[in-house]
Amino acid sequence: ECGRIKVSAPVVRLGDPITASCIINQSCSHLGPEAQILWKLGAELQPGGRQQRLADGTQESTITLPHLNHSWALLSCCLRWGNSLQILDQAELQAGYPPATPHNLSCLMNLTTNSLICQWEPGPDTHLSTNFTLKSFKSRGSCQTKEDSISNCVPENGQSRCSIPRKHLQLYQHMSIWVQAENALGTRASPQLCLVPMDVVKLEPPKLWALDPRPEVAPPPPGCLRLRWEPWKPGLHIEQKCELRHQPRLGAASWALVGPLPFKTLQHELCGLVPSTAYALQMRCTRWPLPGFWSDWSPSLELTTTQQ
Amino acid sequence: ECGRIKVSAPVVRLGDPITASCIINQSCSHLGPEAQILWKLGAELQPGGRQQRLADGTQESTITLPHLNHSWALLSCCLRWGNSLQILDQAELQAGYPPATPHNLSCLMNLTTNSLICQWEPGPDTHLSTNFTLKSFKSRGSCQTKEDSISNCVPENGQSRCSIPRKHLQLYQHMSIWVQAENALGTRASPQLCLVPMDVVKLEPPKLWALDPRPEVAPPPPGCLRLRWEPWKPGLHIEQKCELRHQPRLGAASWALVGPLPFKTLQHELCGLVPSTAYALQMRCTRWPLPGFWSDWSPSLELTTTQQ
Amino acid sequence: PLAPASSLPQSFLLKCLEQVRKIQADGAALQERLCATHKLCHPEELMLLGHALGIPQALLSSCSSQTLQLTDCLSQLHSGLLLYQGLLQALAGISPELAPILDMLQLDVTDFATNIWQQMEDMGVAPAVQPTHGTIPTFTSAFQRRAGGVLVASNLQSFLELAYRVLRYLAEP
Repeated sequence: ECGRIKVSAPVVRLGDPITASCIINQSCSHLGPEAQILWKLGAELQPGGRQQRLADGTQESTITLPHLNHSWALLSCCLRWGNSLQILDQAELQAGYPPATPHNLSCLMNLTTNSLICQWEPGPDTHLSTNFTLKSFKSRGSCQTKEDSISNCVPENGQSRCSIPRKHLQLYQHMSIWVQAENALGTRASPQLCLVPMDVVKLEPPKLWALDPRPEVAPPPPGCLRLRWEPWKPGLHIEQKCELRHQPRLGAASWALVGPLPFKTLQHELCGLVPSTAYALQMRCTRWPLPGFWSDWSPSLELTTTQQ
Repeated sequence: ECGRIKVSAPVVRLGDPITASCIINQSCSHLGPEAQILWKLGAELQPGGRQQRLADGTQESTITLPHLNHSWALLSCCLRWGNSLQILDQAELQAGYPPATPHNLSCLMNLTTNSLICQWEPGPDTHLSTNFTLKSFKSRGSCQTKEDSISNCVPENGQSRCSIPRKHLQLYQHMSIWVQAENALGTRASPQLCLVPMDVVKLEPPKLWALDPRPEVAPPPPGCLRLRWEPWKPGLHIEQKCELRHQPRLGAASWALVGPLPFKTLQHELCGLVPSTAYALQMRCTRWPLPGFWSDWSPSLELTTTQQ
Repeated sequence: PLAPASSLPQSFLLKCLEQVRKIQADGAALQERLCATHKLCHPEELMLLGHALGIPQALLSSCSSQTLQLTDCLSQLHSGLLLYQGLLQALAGISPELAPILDMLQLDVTDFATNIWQQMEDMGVAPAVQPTHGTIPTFTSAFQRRAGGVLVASNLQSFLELAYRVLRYLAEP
């Protein structure tokens, strides 16, 4: 081997110093006794190499770059040979920051994909390849004791979210969850969440329909609307309460809220509205009385109140 | 075990007979001495079961269905028990046809995906799960001798095409290729193709552009058009000839053909056209003088001839 | 020299010219990536390392138009391609971005070598046993594989330049 670079550390904090040494051995043919070792960072020659001849006849040059300000750079160990500068070895230098502590970790149980979807804020760019892993274990009560470990959840290429599949979950047991960020300069873990998957379930909203008039039923009185809704299939086994909101389609009136509506009634007559006026109606539901998150509001249903 | 069905063959030709036997052993508790074994095909009771008591005290019933006309059916062996009919075992019967000989096998060398893409006609539906495999081996001359085998190409779910990747190919050597179809009732192989991958290359057409007028160059005479083309990058190393076709954009005149154009000239002046008329121009190329397939025609370039 | 064209089929020569152009394009792509990604753009900067690593070069002395010996030329062309096949193989693990280009280059060089060998067999001038690529240096670090890649690609381009000239000369009607 002609030349070999050794660096104090392949990755340093941005702006920190880095020291490298390059040893040229005699087998590097055509070498004059006083071959001068030169250093290049990227394409620029770097002064300040300290060269010495070692006992075994090899030449060693050492250089300290006071501040490595590039997140990636190539350090070359060169020799002047005739009127050319020969590259004998190259080292890839990396500089960046240890990971920040991931924060704002939140999780939702998604009954469509049957998985617990967690997301977090990764923190500022570290300029280094940083791996995030969602770690968790099954527990009891306030997650003080670890019962069964759950396999790590590795997000897809660089995403700040991960889905723990149903087969790793006990939906009605406590589990402790946190995110670990790791790069060459360190590891940081987010605060731990202690949750029960079903208690963070987020449902999909019901489907709203106009209630079809039926001969045997009197038409709705003026200023009233009749609507029905179809609950979201995957949430049928979950007791829920719902809320309805309405606003005139035209004008700037804000939403008026009606609820809670027991979700099993599946239909409702809304009165006290302005007659022969078009209204936009939306509904959302949440697991209740057991804990859960409100669904998003359903798409709008447009109905017009009966005339005076 | 209460009852066990055995069938003469799990898969038969559509319309062929099928024979099954069902053995009920004594351990099937609560059995009266003359327990009657009944057969059901799907939901329908099937008469004609011949029952006998075997030496070891077990009861056996045998039935022959003269024509199995369903490609898939469930045969159940049942026992009358009180006033219910108890199912003791079930067998899945399948009927269909042996594969037809795959035909119209053709292959193209695709330089974008760097693979040899072959397709074929699978023949009529056999009603049975039929696997198609593209088989090939490297050879010489007229593919009489097999030199190196090439791993089988299994099409993606049910497609009648398969791509042999570059790493399995020798682009300038003969190879023999055929398709094999196989199901429970037999195997058929298509006739063999003997080809050299590069000789079945199909190029992509060049990109057509108007030739930008340049001060130092006289404008095109009336009734003329100047165009240039950019050859398709992956085909740059291939000597080609090209053809140009044009037709007035309006009216029903058919395409007029100009060629062969040497593909390296990269530009052309077309004259003899109707002045101040909009024309649609298209170009295609093929490997030449070595064999290859014509590319598709390029998208149209619209140019208007200079005035009189 | 020998009337070259008579004993070599025109289609063989045209295929060879096509293959040389393809390998030149592959080689140029490798050189371009090595320069863009690893800032190793000039083989002249790596001569000393090349000597130390002992990267062999293939000769085409029997192919120069003054002293053209057709059989020896084909044989040297074939041996040279085997040498480059071996050198390219030794570069395996060069880097994830370069691996696809290196694989393609290797496949095309192997195809070209096979094409030449089969033509020699058809002409009855192929030796009984196919030669091997001889001693190949071992590259012990990622940098040596990249530097080796620059030197091998550069040598291969020179080799192909010579090959192209003689094939063109042979293909002249």
